[in-house]
Amino acid sequence: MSEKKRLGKKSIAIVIIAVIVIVIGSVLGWYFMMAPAAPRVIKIGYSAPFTGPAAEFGTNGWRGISIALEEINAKGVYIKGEKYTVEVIRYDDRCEPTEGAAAVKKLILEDKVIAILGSHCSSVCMAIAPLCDENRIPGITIECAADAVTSPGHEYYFRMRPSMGLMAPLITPVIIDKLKPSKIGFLAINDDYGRSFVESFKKNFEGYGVSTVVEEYFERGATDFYPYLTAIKAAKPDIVFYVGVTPEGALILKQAKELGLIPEVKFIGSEEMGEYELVSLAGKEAVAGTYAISLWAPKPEIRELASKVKEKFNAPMHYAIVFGYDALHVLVKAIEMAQSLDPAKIKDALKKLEYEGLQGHIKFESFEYGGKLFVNQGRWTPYLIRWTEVGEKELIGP
Amino acid sequence: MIDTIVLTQLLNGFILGLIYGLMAIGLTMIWSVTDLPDFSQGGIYIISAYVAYWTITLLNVPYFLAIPIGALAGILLSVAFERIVYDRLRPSGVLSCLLAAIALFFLLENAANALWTPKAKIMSVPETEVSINLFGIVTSYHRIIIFIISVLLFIFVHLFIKYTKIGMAMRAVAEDREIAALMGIDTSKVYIATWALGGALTSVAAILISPLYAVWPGMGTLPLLKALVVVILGGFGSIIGALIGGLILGLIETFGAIYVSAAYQHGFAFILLLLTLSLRPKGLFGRR
Amino acid sequence: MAGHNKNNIYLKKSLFYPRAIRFLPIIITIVILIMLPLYASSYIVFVAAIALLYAMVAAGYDVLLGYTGQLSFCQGAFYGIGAYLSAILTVNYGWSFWQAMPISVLFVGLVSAIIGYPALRLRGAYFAVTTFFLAHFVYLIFLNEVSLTGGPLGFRGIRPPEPIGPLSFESMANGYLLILFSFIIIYALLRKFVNSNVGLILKSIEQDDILAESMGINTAAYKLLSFVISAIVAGYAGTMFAHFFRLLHPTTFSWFLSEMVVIITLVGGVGTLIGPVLGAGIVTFILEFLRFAPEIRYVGWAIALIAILMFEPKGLMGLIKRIGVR
Amino acid sequence: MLKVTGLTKSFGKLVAVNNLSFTVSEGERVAIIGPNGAGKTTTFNLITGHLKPDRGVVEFYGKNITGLKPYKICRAGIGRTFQIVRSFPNFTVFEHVLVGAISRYGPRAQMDLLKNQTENVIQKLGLNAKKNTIVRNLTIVDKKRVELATALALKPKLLLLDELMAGLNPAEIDEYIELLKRINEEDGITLIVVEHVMRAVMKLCNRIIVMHYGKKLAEGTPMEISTNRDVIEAYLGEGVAYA
Repeated sequence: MSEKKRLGKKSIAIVIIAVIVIVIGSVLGWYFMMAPAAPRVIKIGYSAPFTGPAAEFGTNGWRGISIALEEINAKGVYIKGEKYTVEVIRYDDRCEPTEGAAAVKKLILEDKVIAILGSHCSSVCMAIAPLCDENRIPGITIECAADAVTSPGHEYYFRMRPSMGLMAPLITPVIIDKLKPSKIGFLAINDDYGRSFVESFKKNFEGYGVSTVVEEYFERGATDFYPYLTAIKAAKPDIVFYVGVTPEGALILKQAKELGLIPEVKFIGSEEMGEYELVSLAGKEAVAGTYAISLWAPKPEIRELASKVKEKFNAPMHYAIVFGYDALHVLVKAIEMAQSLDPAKIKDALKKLEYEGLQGHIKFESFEYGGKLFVNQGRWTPYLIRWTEVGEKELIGP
Repeated sequence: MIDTIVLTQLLNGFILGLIYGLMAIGLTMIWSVTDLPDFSQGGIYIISAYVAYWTITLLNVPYFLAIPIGALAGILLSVAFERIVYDRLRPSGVLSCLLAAIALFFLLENAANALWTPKAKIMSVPETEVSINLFGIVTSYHRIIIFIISVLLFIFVHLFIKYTKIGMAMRAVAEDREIAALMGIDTSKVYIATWALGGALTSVAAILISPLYAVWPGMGTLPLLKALVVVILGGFGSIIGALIGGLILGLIETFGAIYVSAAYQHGFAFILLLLTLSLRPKGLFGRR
Repeated sequence: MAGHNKNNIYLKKSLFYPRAIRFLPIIITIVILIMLPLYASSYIVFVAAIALLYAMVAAGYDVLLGYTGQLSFCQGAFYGIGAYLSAILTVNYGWSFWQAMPISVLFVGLVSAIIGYPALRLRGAYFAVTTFFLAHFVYLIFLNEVSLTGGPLGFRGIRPPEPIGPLSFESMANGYLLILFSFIIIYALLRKFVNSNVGLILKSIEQDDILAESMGINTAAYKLLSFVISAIVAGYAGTMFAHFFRLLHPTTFSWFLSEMVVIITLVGGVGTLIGPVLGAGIVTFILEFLRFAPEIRYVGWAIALIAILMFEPKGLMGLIKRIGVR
Repeated sequence: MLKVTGLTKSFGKLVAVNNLSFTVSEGERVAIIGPNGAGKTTTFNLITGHLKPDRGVVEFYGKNITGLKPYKICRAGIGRTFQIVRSFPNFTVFEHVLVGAISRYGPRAQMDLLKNQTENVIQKLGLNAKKNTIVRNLTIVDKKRVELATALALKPKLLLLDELMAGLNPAEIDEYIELLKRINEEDGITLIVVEHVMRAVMKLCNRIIVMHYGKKLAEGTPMEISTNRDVIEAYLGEGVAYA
């Protein structure tokens, strides 16, 4: 075998591999693009973290959406008299911006969805919002909290829940009125969610003359809170906002109880801590008597959804389920209002519609607040709840 | 008031150090005998915690019985990896073994996430969560159990390595694999024993710490990294080194988090590593 | 040349092999890639751009791992430093990209030299573990220095590179083409470097650094050189990423990225430079292909990786060589 | 040329080299002999910097090179081969020797200077036929030859050869002796050889140093050494030493 033939063979092998990779890539792309639109199906895209540290949000969001999907497809969606069924395509974005961008681009360009649901992590939402504008496809975030997602806003990107910056002014008067604190402290997760929570609440409480005495941040997935709780104990605040996901919240309460901080100091949890999961993780005694800002009040229709979730997924109620459920319903209502599959018309319908969601009264407005212009932002007042000894939610205000 | 906090933190740091030490012994044995910093132990740490969690919740087996069951799972997994993956890859060098270890860790972490959903599970062990006041220090009964079990394990492993036949064979292979083989030591049997020991220690560490913290797919990464630092700090292949190194890291992290900065809590391990490698690369008790 | 010799495998730089045939496959691939934005959707262009960035970092990394035999886990950190520094310089200090990029790349080179010098005295696995920690420490800095990097709130509003004459990089396609051309240039430079005498010295260090040292080669200096080179390439790719994606967040630069670069280099084939490039293509393709199964995407991927490691430790290029030689 | 004074190195309790002193002048062909474990290879490693001596000084052309990094000592002009052959397995013979040339003239040297340097070393050692063979596929003897060639490509002034002749048949030994003589006379390279093959030592070297348990037992011409009582006693064991 002379060298010439052997070298030729090797290069040809390389080019075969390279060409195969390129051909498969484009053929697949081509196939997706040309996929004949199945008769009368409304394709909706959903990008959420199904792996990585925030995987729990994606899983819960998907539960809410799939229950809503069943209800919608049972009735069917009627546009100009024709019955459509809805199909939701979901991709994992691992709570990381480049993955989210790739997922949404694939949904819009390959799967030809007419609207996007997602995502959950603010960093991913910030990557998705401009894509919705660029491709003129309406998108609704499930639960991103940071203000920056809708201010500066994007014409095609909507948010139902009040952003962190908006929650503080809405709930602070309720807390001042019901709990009358003079010194407050914060123990928050060190990410966009935690940082914007502390920043906005600190500003609002200063407005009412209540000073912040201690501010501690911990890493996502942290489990040892003794150092932070010891620092908080030394600062002696009246109430402490603890901000994170329920497992962290449960550990904080258990470890705070161990250090004797509870019941001496009133603990108010971020919206995560208004979920039954906190009770199941921390146990009734650790949770009893603590407060939480909750995104849903114990209303009858939510109990009905909770039972469906229990029966279908054997999982406790979680606000991401409520948001997923509301998001799909709001989107379908907009499609029915617009009576068309044209994304631009759906966007306009979304801007005009009002919807009585499980979370609260949903209306997308554009308004000025605290020097920031919000676009397509929902503005209902969150609820202050107190956990009873029996592990039930008791509505304190508004 | 202040000193009780310091005392509590001292105990917490001590307990944390023991956990790092436990895992570090397993790693230091595997690393010295087989020249492989076994990242897959991080995966075994996760799976054994889940096994213990499920045996407690589904089969409502008491916590103390769950420890050996979890440890058994760790041993089986550890030995399975050795026989199936590492044994085949050894001829193509440590590089491929190291990458296989990382891939296995990656696989176990994602498998746990896919199988048992990412939601963190708290291993509630009522009998041991009773908080007691030990001359001023507010601590839980469980931490005392961790203390007792880990010290017993340290002694057992120390004796096992020093006086049993397998233990000596392990040390011989750690010194020099070729010569040990020449002297008639069946290296593959020694590898299996080392991996079994490593797997067992990693699982016990995981199961002991789970009730204090939580069981979730991402729980393996940081303890694995910290244990690797402890192995280097304590000295390659030395049991006492792993224990002392673990305690040092545990205490530095706990006190560092309060007095220096909580955000960089996990960064201290890195600084400790840099100091060790520049001042005393062979570690406190290392020989090589 | 004494007569034809049976066990003569092949001459690397043989003289009588016609240049054209040897470069034909590479030219075809490049043409296909240049035409990509015309016939493919912006999803495929976006994924291809990210894959090219991975390929760039992996090729640079192969100089360190494949040619000098040093396993390091901090490429993600250098990629991140390049990205954040160039973003900070352009957004906060109003520099133009063409000023910020070289400075960021130099800074990354400097940082890698300062870290590399003490770290490279370590042997094999010790070095790997130290770089693993370094990457995590840099990630902590990205996450906690909120004033500098925007921390978890992310770093937004990064402008694409300023246009050169008529050529503006505003659109996705042009951004992709800029990445493609810089990849080609960097790959050519690396190929020239690897085939040079210095490349030969690096390969000698990879095979037996004690013999290399006793042959008068300052192994420490050359290891540092290859460490800095791989860092500089990663830093450059970071600056490209920052101005292509225009949003930075610490999670993008966690050790997951460093691990991915190592996996790509190995799947492609260590010590062949073209291997990691193909590896980047294959890995990105598999992960994008598995998108339809969100939960088990990475489980499937990890199993595939272990299978590759078990059956073809030399990676893709090992496979090709085996096909080629038989 | 090379002056070693009071060289001492112990590993824990074992004293491998004990207060060894000797000098080697330019052009000499010196052999170091002694039973296994006498500290011969350790002495080499101490000179080339692979081991740091506990005490003692190594001077090369008057310059103190004790404890310098191996690559600095090599650059000063001391090449070596190893007792257990070391090589770059994946290189071709040509590339293997080229590394020596590159290290000598620096990577930026002219390619053709490096090429013909490598060519004539390969020519001199008769490796031409195997120029493009991958070193991994060579026999041990050829590998040793490649290792020697690479050391020669460095154009050293002094060459330390550690049991080069081990495992060769008589014909190959004679061939090597001629080769080493030519290198010594034509290229003026001083040789220090550690050998067990007495035939080679006697034929090749003009001076012999005998080491025993790390100490210098005797030094002198081949004739003197072969009749030296202590040497015979050390070699053939006590009780047998009679003239």
